Amino acid sequence: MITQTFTIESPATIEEAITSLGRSPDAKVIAGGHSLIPLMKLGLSEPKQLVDLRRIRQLREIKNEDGAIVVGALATHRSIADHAAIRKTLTALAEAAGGVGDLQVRSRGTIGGSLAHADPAADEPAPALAFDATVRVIGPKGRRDIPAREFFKGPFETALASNEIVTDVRFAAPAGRVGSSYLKFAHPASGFAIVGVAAAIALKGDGTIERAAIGVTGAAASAFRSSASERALTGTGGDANAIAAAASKAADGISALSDLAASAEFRKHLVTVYARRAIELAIERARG
Amino acid sequence: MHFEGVVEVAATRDRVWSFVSDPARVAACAADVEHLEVIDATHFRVTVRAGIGPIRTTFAIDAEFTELRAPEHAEVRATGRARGSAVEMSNVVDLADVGDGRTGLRWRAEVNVSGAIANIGSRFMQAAADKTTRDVFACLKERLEAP
Amino acid sequence: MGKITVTVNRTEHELEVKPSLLLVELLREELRLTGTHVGCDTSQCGACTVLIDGSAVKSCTVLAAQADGAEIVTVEGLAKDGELHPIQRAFSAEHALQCGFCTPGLMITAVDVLSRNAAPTDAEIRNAIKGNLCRCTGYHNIVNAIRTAATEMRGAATPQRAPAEVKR
Amino acid sequence: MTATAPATYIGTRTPRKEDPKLIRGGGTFTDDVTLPAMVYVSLVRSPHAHARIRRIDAAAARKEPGVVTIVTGKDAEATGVLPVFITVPGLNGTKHMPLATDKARYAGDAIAAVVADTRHAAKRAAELVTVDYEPLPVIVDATKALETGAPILHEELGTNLAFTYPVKGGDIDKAFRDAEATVKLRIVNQRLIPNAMEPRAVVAKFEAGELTVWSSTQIPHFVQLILSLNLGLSQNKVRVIAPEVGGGFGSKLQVYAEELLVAHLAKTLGRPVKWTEDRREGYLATIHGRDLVEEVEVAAKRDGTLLGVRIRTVANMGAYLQAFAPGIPTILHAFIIPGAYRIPAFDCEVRGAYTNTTPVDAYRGAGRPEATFAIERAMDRLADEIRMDPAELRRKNFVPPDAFPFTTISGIMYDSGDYGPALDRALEMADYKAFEKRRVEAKARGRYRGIGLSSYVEICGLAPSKANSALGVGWGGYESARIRVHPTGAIQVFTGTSPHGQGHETSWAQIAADAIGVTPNDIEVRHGDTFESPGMGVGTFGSRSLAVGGIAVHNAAQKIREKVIQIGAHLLEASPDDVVVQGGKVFVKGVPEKAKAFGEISMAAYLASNLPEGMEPGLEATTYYDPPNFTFPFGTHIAEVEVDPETGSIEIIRYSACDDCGRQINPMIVEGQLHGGITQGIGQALYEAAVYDNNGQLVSGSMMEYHVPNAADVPAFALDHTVTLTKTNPLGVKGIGEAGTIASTPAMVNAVIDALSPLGITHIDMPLTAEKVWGAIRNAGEARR
Repeated sequence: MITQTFTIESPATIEEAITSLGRSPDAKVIAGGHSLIPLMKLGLSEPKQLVDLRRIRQLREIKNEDGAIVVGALATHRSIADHAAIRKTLTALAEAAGGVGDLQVRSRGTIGGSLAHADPAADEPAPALAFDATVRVIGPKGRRDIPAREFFKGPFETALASNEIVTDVRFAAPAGRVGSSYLKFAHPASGFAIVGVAAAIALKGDGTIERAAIGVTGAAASAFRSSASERALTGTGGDANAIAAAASKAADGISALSDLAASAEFRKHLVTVYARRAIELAIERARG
Repeated sequence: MHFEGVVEVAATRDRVWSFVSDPARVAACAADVEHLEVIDATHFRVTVRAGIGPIRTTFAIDAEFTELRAPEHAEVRATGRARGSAVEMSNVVDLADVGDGRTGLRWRAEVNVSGAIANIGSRFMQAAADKTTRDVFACLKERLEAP
Repeated sequence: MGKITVTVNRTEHELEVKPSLLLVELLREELRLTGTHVGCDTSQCGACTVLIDGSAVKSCTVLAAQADGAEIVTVEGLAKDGELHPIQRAFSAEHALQCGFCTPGLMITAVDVLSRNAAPTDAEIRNAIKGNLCRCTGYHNIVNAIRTAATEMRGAATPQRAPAEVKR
Repeated sequence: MTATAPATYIGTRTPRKEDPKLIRGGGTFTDDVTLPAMVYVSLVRSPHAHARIRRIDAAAARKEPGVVTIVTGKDAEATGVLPVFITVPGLNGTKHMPLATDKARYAGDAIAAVVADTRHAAKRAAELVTVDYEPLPVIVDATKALETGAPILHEELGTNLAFTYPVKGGDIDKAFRDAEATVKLRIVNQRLIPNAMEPRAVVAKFEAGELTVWSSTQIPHFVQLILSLNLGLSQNKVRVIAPEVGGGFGSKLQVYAEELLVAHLAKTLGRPVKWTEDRREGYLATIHGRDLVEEVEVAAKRDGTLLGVRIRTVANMGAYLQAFAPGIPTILHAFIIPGAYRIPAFDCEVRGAYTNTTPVDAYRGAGRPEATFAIERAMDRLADEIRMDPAELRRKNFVPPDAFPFTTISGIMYDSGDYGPALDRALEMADYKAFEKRRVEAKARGRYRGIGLSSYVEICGLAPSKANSALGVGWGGYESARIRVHPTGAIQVFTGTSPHGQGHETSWAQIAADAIGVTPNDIEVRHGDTFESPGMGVGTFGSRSLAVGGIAVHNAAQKIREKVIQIGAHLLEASPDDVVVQGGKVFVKGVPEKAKAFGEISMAAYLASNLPEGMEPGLEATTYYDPPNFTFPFGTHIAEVEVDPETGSIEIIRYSACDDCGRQINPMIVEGQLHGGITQGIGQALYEAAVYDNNGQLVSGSMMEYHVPNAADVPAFALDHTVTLTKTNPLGVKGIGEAGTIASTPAMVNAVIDALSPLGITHIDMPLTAEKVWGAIRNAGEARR
């Protein structure tokens, strides 16, 4: 039950949505509503006006554009997880989306909502970081492209201004001998990531690792890239020792979250275990 | 929940004292103040919207300076209410000259949250408390160190 | 208040709704379709699951206003012309329900799953119904029922894999 | 089977009569009941675990549109106190009011009730009620609550000790003097939240002096009784209906504050009133289960022969005693600890403590899972200590089949049992012999594999009324049934049981059909309406329904059959000894072609012009069946698991169970009860825990944190059974509602500990979360270094 009062508008265009959003400082965008509605029920979020994006149908599309896969902000986790091209080339993204909550939540929740909400335990920030995705936003002053690494500012905080709307998330389609994976240790009840690791690996012709990108979610106040692991892995042959050495650095320097579900110590440990497993799987896929 | 920390501010102890003993200025640093009513020298009532990102709720807080020893030691006890929740806080601040016109500020806070937020908000609480604390001191430094 | 049009179990309704009204409240309280239940109100238990445009969603976490223009199927709409849906028959035949409170949501999720995967493995079934909690059955017979329904639906001569009433 | 009727439907997988409406969404649960001019209640609950209520300010709330009235503790005193049906010697009871007046004693204690014309308005207004609390020191831990200087919940008692309950037998000191091996364990049987999928709900209306209450309850007759007594209404003017009830597991085995409040409000306002719990509220205000800390010591000989068991228990009762709470850690726990074993000496003491937490009462198994966990964990520890196979240790100490009837050292008389075959069958199903190979194979894959057993004896069929009385249970343990055969032959069975998923509409129809000589389709079973059923029904809990209520149905049906035969013999001009009822027909043995249809007999009973001399007209029977003893189902469950040593995650590989509940009326329903029960027991072993912080806040306060097992958490279950009929009742039935829960928790934990035993790990507290298992593995590794 929601006891608070608010208005709701369903604009037909993104321009109207921005105007609508700008009308009140207490206005908020609603997409699938799976982050916002639970908070509103608890009285932990009290927008006075909701701007429902559902009629802006082009935001649901997943398409190819100039060699990039452009995922509309309203694409549901389920549509991402089931998308053939994403499964093939952005496997970690498909796996992250396919592991969100449960089937019903994936039917309704969207990537735009998930990134904009920036829950520290959300899944999709990890592949967004690992693939160096770009978050495209539109506001009264026009369009901005925000690299994922600059997007997540802290728990529930992003570079998105309150009068801006995420329109899509752009992933450069990796080429060559590439592979990726997303593995998570899920909260047994909520399904949120206690620790989730996305690994994206590119191999050189000789099989050595050309590029390694490790995105970690759930472990700290916001999702992050594990640069120490990436550096340790790059240039190696991707053998078991190299992977283990790189993975052991995945939690270096982080201030891990600690809550009822897992202590900081356990989270840091899980980061190293899941980093190793995700890297192994990504390399295996890259090798084909 | 227990929080504590030390922060050094490039301002004299008197300036820092006048800041930390002024409910209006501290509250303004912590959250969106919707309403502040100073009842007497040691009692005040404040309504704030606090939280992080979209997670924000309104607290009605009754606060009392239980100790004010200028310019070095202050203690505040506060009780607040939000929808279905209650919060009790006790804060202790100690100031010390550290030379060069700078002041060391040592603080401790005990926060007990009861009701709905404790039942379902544990995921958010640590993050919210960390963020609020960081904000308060960043704000305090900024205001006091401003030329 | 705002006006919305929703099709529920093949019947179109035009309704005035408050922005704060949840879809499950619309179904239960305005339309008196009380087969859809509220078990947790925090989108965990899945008792409120309905099909929106063919996809299983938790109607406690959808505003009625967001359902404007949607086609909704609830448990009351599973049977057609008095003929039970195969999933309903299978739930009874396999003793997949005890108290029956979670059953409508589980059957709706199963209908969605089987509309996209005609021959799921047991592991796929278990993963697909993770968002529907049942405290009575231990899921054993629910998995059996969904497998049985899948077999029956595959065997059906109709080329349609999805139930006829689900618009895609 | 009784001599009088062949089993035609008993023992068959008769499809459930409950299903057609439930699978169409047509079942009416309490919250589905909506009446004209209805108003809605929302409760203001204390956020504080312990606080004095200084002042309640409802002025702002009263101004909220739609508010009808707001009542506080003083206004609601007319509801009277909440009942406790069980007493134990020296019980320190308390006065428990539906709305707290002086203090809030747990977070969630109700302070005020807001009534408004919509649910939303009621909740909004409830949020506007401001209560001035003086927070008091909080005590959450039961052991610490019993120490001097602990904050006292109920000042009038001067202590948090609710009771001390000893059960002793044999010479325990001698047992430990003679012991060649001893083991000692500390067991935390953690607090659980029942999580029936349907939240509680109450609807009441008061019209023309008659109160009708719909409630999601397991015990409608007790609700009726208390409403009548507390509200000063004649019992014939109080009708309580338990419509479809969405699971209970003990959590609806109460007369709750909300039932009294909603009924009181309907009576005083003259409008129908509804209250529906939301889940988070339910986590605070519906009873919790378990929450015992136990010190268990076992004395044995080197060869594994048990000499004695000593156990010291502290039970966390929560802030108040609920309806059956004093009987759970005492009667239902202490007496059953000896389980399947011959134990010469026993010394048990249970202390109950008040704490600033949600009250604790019966949760599926209710005392018996805790007892079984204690003894079955201890058996594994002993097996480890003396290097004996856990299955052999159990077999060695089983009460042998020729010892029945057997009186346990705690003083309970087991009428029957044969524990060896069930153990053997379970071992065979689990391929126990080849297990060590699988352990080695798993180790090669980097995983620890373990197998764990649990052999249990349950005490069911609650209860002989005299035993109840002797034990302090303030009501009889019988059950009632009434069968009404209409003139046309339509048959209705009214039962005093109140099912909420157990399938009584089907099983009772099977029982009655066989006894009468008709088919289950000829019979309608009705339950849960105090204006329809016999005068008193005790209700559905404690795996009692079949062994007590089912027998009442059987006995009533026998009376019908006897009268049908008498009338049939009269009409057929034959001797009653030669007449049979079969397939809805009454005929002389061997002459089925000259049969009278059942409907002709019933019509004759009401036409009443051609009945045997002296026979009353009509065809009805009412019985109250009081069981002569409890029943004692038993069995062995075996779990096999693998542990991922890197993360501590546990995978259940295989689960096998062989149970003996006596005669099975409907094997399909029996299996369903076991599947659900096993899953709940696995939930306790691996996932579930109600966690409080030191401030008395329930931090596992929603399904986001509290992990109710889902479909991916549990495997498919392999089930089999043996059949040892009890002689206690004519059908030889025992009960199966809780067996799964009782057996699976220790089997799971024993399996995990077995998996980790190569590391020297002997104990991990439940729930065995990944982090705890990982921590134990790491500590074991460090200890070895």
